[in-house]
Amino acid sequence: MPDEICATFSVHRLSILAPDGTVDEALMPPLSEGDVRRLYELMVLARTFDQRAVALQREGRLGTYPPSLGQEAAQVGSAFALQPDDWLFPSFREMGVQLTVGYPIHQILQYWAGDERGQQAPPSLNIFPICISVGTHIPHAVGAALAARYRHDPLAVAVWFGDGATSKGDFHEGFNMAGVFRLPLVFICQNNQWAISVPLSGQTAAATLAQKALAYGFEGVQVDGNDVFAVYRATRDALLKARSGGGPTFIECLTYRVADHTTSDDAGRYRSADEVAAWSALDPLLRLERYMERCGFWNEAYASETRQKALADIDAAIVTMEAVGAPDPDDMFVHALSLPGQRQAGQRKGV
Amino acid sequence: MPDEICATFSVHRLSILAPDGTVDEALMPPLSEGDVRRLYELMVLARTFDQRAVALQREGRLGTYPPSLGQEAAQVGSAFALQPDDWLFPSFREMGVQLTVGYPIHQILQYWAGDERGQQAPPSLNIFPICISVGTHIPHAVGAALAARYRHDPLAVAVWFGDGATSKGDFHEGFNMAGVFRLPLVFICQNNQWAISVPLSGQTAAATLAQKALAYGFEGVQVDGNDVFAVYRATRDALLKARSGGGPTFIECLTYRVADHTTSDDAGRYRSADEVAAWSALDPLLRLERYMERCGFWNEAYASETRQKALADIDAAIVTMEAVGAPDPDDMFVHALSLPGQRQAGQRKGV
Amino acid sequence: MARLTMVQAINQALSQEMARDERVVLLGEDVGRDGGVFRVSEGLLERFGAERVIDTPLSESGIVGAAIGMAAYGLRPVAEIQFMGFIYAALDQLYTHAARLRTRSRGRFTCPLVVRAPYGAGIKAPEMHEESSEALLCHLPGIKVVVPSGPYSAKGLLLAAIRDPDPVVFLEPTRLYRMLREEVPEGDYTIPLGVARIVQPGRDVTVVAWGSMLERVLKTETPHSVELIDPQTLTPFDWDTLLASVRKTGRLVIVHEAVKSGGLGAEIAATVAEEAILQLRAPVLRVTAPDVVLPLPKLIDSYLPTTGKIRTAIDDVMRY
Amino acid sequence: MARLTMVQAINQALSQEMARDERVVLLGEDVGRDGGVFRVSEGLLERFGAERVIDTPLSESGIVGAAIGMAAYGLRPVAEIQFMGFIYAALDQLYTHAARLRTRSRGRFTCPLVVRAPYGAGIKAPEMHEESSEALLCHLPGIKVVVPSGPYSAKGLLLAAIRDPDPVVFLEPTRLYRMLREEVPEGDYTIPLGVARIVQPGRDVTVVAWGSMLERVLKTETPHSVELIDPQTLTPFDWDTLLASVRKTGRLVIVHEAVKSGGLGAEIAATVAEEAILQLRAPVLRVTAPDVVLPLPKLIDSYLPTTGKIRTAIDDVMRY
Ligand SMILES: Cc1ncc(C[n+]2csc(CCOP(=O)(O)OP(=O)(O)O)c2C)c(N)n1
Ligand SMILES: Cc1ncc(C[n+]2csc(CCOP(=O)(O)OP(=O)(O)O)c2C)c(N)n1
Ligand SMILES: [Mg+2]
Ligand SMILES: [Mg+2]
Repeated sequence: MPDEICATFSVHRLSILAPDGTVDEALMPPLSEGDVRRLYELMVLARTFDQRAVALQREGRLGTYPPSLGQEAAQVGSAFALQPDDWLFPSFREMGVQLTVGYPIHQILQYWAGDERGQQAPPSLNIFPICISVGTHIPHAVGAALAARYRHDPLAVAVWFGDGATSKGDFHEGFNMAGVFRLPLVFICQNNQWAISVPLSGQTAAATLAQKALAYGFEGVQVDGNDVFAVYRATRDALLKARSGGGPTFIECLTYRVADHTTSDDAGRYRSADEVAAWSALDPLLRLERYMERCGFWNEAYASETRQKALADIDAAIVTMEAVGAPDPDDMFVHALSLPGQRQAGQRKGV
Repeated sequence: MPDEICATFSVHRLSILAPDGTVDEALMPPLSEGDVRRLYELMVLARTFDQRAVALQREGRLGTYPPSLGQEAAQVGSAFALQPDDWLFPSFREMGVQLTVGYPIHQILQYWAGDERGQQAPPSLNIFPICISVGTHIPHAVGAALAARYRHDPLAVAVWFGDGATSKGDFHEGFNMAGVFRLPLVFICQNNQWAISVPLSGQTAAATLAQKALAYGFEGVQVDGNDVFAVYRATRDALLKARSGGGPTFIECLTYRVADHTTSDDAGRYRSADEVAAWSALDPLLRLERYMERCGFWNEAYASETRQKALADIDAAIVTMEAVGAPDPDDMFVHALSLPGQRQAGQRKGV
Repeated sequence: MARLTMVQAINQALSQEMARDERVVLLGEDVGRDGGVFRVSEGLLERFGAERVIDTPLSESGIVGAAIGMAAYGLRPVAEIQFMGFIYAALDQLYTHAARLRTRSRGRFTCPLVVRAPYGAGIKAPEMHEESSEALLCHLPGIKVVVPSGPYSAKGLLLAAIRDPDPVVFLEPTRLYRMLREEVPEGDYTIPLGVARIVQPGRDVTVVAWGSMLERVLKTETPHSVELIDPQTLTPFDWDTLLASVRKTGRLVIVHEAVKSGGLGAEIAATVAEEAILQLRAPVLRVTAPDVVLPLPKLIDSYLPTTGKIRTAIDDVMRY
Repeated sequence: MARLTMVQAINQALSQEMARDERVVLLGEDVGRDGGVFRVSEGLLERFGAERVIDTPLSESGIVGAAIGMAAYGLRPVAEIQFMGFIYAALDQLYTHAARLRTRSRGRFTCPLVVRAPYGAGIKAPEMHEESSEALLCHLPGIKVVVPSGPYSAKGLLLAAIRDPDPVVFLEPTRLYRMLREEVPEGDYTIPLGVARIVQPGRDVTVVAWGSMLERVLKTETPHSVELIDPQTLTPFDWDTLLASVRKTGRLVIVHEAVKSGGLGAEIAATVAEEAILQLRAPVLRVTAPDVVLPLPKLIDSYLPTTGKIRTAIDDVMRY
C-alpha cells in the first residue's frame, strides 16, 4: 500500500428547471403556486429595477452602476430561501437579493446615486452594507456565524460574492475558518463567468468553483444558476443543514453577466457577441415563464401586469429618492465615531 | 441528469521506506549508495546542527531558535532533488534545506544570533532570505517562476512552508496564480502537525492538506515525510514535471515537530508526551539507518564518524561566526535604499 | 492592592471583563490552550471555555474580519494579533471595514472591537517581532489607538477600550510586559480614552512619549524641568493637554520608537506648528529611529532612541 | 511634440520602456485584454503579448507578492492595483517584503518594482475608488512614493520609477487622467526621483501640493506671491528645496486630499518646525480633508480642499 489513494471526492451539479420549462419532479422543491408567482414577480422586479437603474445612470441621475441582468434566478432564488432572522452579507451586484428581502428600493437607488444614507438597512433586516472591495466581506459573515452560534440563535448566515472573489485571500481565510468551526453559513457564489474582463479560466485552473470547498473540508455544490428552482432548493437545503449543526456549504451558481461590468465598462472589448447570445438564450426569466405557462398560471396579461406593478414601485421609489434632499455636510461627522475627538469636533464646526 | 456528479478527485499518499528499514522496490527511486550516504550524512548534519543551535541558545550565544528535530527527511529529501539553478524560498524552520544546498553554516548561525549578514546568500545559490512572516513568501516563489518561464530558463522553483501557512491568504493567492499560469513550481508543506499550540485539526477541517491543491486545478500528493526516499521521489517527480511544462505540484510531507516550537516555547503546555513519543518512534534518521544497515553500508563506526564530521563542521562554523565582529551601526544604512535620501544621509552621519 | 506586571494586569482586565460581560470573547492564534505566546490570556480558556477563548487558524486578516462580524452582531470581541508585525495583513480589514462600518451603515452597525497586539522593540526577537507602526493606524478616521505605558494604565485603558463602542487597536509594549510592577487595584476602573496623562509636571520643556519610550524618558537624567506627557490614546489625541503644556513651556521634544518620517511625532509637531507656534521658543525636536528597516537584535541599540539621545535633544531645545 | 492627456502619457511611457527593455513586464487585473479600466495599458497586450502583459486573478496581495519575486529574479515588473483603495490588501507584501528585501538580503536581492495605482478623489466613483492614503506608504523606509501632477511629469517620473533599482509606488491622480493636456516629448526623458519642482516662484508664502491638488492651488486666485512646490516624489522627499523656499518666504501652507491627522502634511510641517522654525513668520497651515471616512460623491465637495479653503489659508498666514 505505498502509493495508495487516501481520499476521494466528488462534486455534484443540480438542475431542475430545463430551458424548455419542464422540471425534474423528483427534485422539485415544495413551492406553492403563490410561491412560484412570488419568485417570478421578484425576478421581474429585479430585472425592471436593473433596466431603470441603467437608464437613470445614462441620464446622470445615478453614478456608476453594476447591472445584474441575467442573474435574477441566482439572486432571487437564493434570497427567497432565507428566514427573516438570518444575516445577509451581499456583494455589490446583488440588487436581486436586496429586493427579495425587502430592502427599500429608494435606498438602493440612493446609494448608487452617491448618498451613503442608502446603506442604512432598516432595523428589521440583518443585512450588511454592500461590499465594494471584492471578497473582503466573507470573514464578516464568518464572524456573524460564530457570534450567532455563541448566542445559540437558531439562524443561518448567507454571503454572496462573484467568481472573481474566489481568488482573494479573504475568501480563503473565511472559508477555512468556517470549516474549522463548522459554522451555520451558506456561501453563495454568483459565477457569472467574468470578473470585469477576466474570464473564469483566467481566474482559476479548477474545473469547478464548487470543488474549492474540498480544501476546507465541507461540501461544495454546483447549481444551474439560471434555474430558480435549483438555486432555491440548494440554498434551502444548505440553510437547513446550517441551522441543524451540519456546518457550512458552498453553492456555486452557474450564471452569466449578460450586460457590461458596470455602466463605465464596454464588454465588447473583451468578449464575443456569440457568447453573450448563447447565454442569453438560457435566460432565467424566460425559463420560469415557460414553466408557469405549462402549469397554466402565466400569460401575457399577467406578465405585463407584473411588469407594470414593478415599474410603478420603482418609479415611486425614484420619486422618494429624489425628494430626499442632498445630504448635509455635517453628516460626514455624525457617524465618524460614537463621540468625535477634539480635532473632529473642531473640524465639524468648520464645515 | 439533473443531480449528477460533475467532477471526481482523489489524493494519493506515497511511502517507500517502512519504519523497519525495508523499502518498496517498485517505488524506490534510483539512488546510488553514494547518494544514500549523502542523504544520511546531510540528515545527521541537520540534526547535529539543531542540537548545537539549541545548546548555543541556552548559553545565550543565539537568540530565539526554532528547532527542526524530526523533520530531517522532509527537509533534506526535498532539497536533495533540486538542481543547482533552481530557486528556493524557505520558511524559517528549514535549516535542513539550507544545509543540503550548501548554505554557509556560520551564516545560518549568524542570522539566529541576531545579525542580518547571515541572510546574504552566496552568489552561487538562488535562495531567498528565510521568511518569518508565515506564508507570505509563497507569492514570491510564484513570481520567480513566472519570471523564469518568461526568460525560458529551464529551472524550477521550490517553496517550503508549514501546515499553519496553509491558512494564510497569501498561500491561496499564490497557489491560485500558480495554477492559472501553470508554473514550474513545487510547493512543499512540512506538515509537522502543529502551528505553535494549534494542532492540524484547529487549522483546517480538510482530511488532508494535499487536497487543497484541487481548489487550484493541480495535483496534490501526500507523502510520508519521515521517509526520505518518498520525499525525494515525490519532489524529483514534481520538479521533472515542472521543468517539462506540466505545471505545479503540491507535496504534503507528513512529519512531526518533535521539539518545542522555538526555544521560547514550552510544548508541554499543549500536547501530550504520548503523542510526542509515538512520533519519535517514527524517527526519519533511525529508519534510514535501518535501511542502510540492511544494505550493509551502515554500522556504529560509520555513524559515529558521520556525527563527528558534522560536529567538526559546525564547531568550525561557530568559531567563524563568533570571529566576525559585531555589525557596524552604519550597516543599517548601507542597504536601506540604493541611494539614501537626503534625510537618511543626514541620519547616517549621526549614528 | 497587588503589585502586578503588565502581563498580569492585562490578564486580570480580560478575565474580569469576561466575567462581567458575557459579550466579551477572545480570539487569535494560540490565545487558548497556550494562553498566548506571552501568557497574556493564561487561564482564560479554562475559566471561560472554548466558545469564548477561540484558538483560530493562522489568518490575521480572517481574525480581524471575523471579529468585525462578531462585533456587528453584538458581541465585544477582543482579537489578538500575535505580534504587531503581523497586523499588516489585517490592515485591509481595519482600513476598509472596521474603521468605516459605523459610517457606511449610518450607525445601523457598529464595531466595538478591540485588536490587541504586542508592540515595540527591545526583546531580542526575530524579524517582524519588534515593529512599532502605530502611525499607520493613526491616519485612519474611525479607529482609536491606545498604548499603555505601565501595568496600571494597561488595565484601566483596556477596560475602557473593550467598553468603547468603536474599534480600538490596543498596542502592548512587549519590553514592559514583565519589566516593571505597579500597584494595580483589584477592582474595576477605567481610564478614559482620548485623555492624556501628565506624568510629571515641569516648567522648561514638554516631552511626549508613549509605551516603552516613556520609561526611557523617565530614566533620562537632565538638569532641566521636564513636563512629561503620556498621551495614552494616540487617536483621538488629547490636543488640549498637549497644547496647554507647550504653551506653558515653549519647548517640545517628542520621543518614539518608530522611524522618523511619517511617524506620529510628525502629527504632534505639525499640530504645535499650527496652533502654538507663537508660544514656541525653540524648534520642535523628534527623537526617533532613523529611516531604515528595523534591524535584528545586534543593531537594535543603535536604532532605538537612547537616554543619551533624549538628553541631547532636551539640551538642544534648552539652548534657545 | 504632441499634446497628451496623462493617460496617454503613461501609456506612451509604458510602451516605450517595454520596447527599450525586455525586462519590463506588466501585471494586474484587467491590464491586458481590457487595456486597464482607465485604458492606461491600451494596446500593450497586442504589441507585447500575453507573456509581458499579464492579466492576473483578482488578488492584490498575490499581484504585489508575485511582482516582488519577478523583480528579485531580474525583471522590472510594473504591477497595477486597479484603485488605490484596494492596495490595503497588498500593504503586507509592501511593508514586510518589498521594502525590506534589499536590507534583509544585504543587497543580494533587490526589488526594482513599480506598483501603479489610480489615486485620489473627485471622479464620482463608488466607495474605495477615491482613496488617497499616500501617508501609509511614506512611513516605510525602503519604498519610494511618486505622484505626478500632469502628463509631462507622469511620463518622465514613470520612466525614472521603472529604471529605479528600488520599489516605487506610483500614484496616478485619476481626476487628472483626462482633465488636461500638456506637451509631452515623444522621446525618452526622465525626471529624477527625489527632486521637487518649483512650479512657480514667489515671495510671500510657500505652498506645497501634489497630484490633483496642485491643479486646485493653481486655480486659486490670491493677491499674494505664492511659491508653489510640487514635491513629485513624496519619499524620499526633497527637503532641501522645501526648506530653502520656506526660509525665503517664512510662510507655509500644505494642501492635500487625505485626512489631516497623520497625513504627509504632518511630516512636512514637522520638518519645518524642526529645521526652519526661526525663519517662520506664521503658523504652518494644512488644508486637508477632515478626519472622517471619505464620503460618497454627493458629499465629496464638502470633504476635499477647495480653492476657497486654500485661499483662506493663504490669507491667514499672510496676516502674520
Ligand atoms: C479587492 C478589489 N479589487 C478590485 C476591485 C475592482 N473590481 C470591481 S468588480 C471586479 C470584478 C469582480 O468580479 P466577480 O467577483 O466575478 O464579481 P462580478 O463583477 O462578476 O459580479 C473588480 C476587479 C474591487 N472592487 N475590489
Ligand atoms: C503571519 C504570521 N503570523 C503569526 C506568526 C507567529 N508564528 C510564528 S510560527 C507560527 C506557527 C507556524 O506554524 P507552521 O506554518 O505549521 O510552521 P511550523 O512552526 O510548524 O514550522 C506562528 C503563529 C508569524 N510568524 N507570521
Ligand atoms: Mg463574476
Ligand atoms: Mg507546523
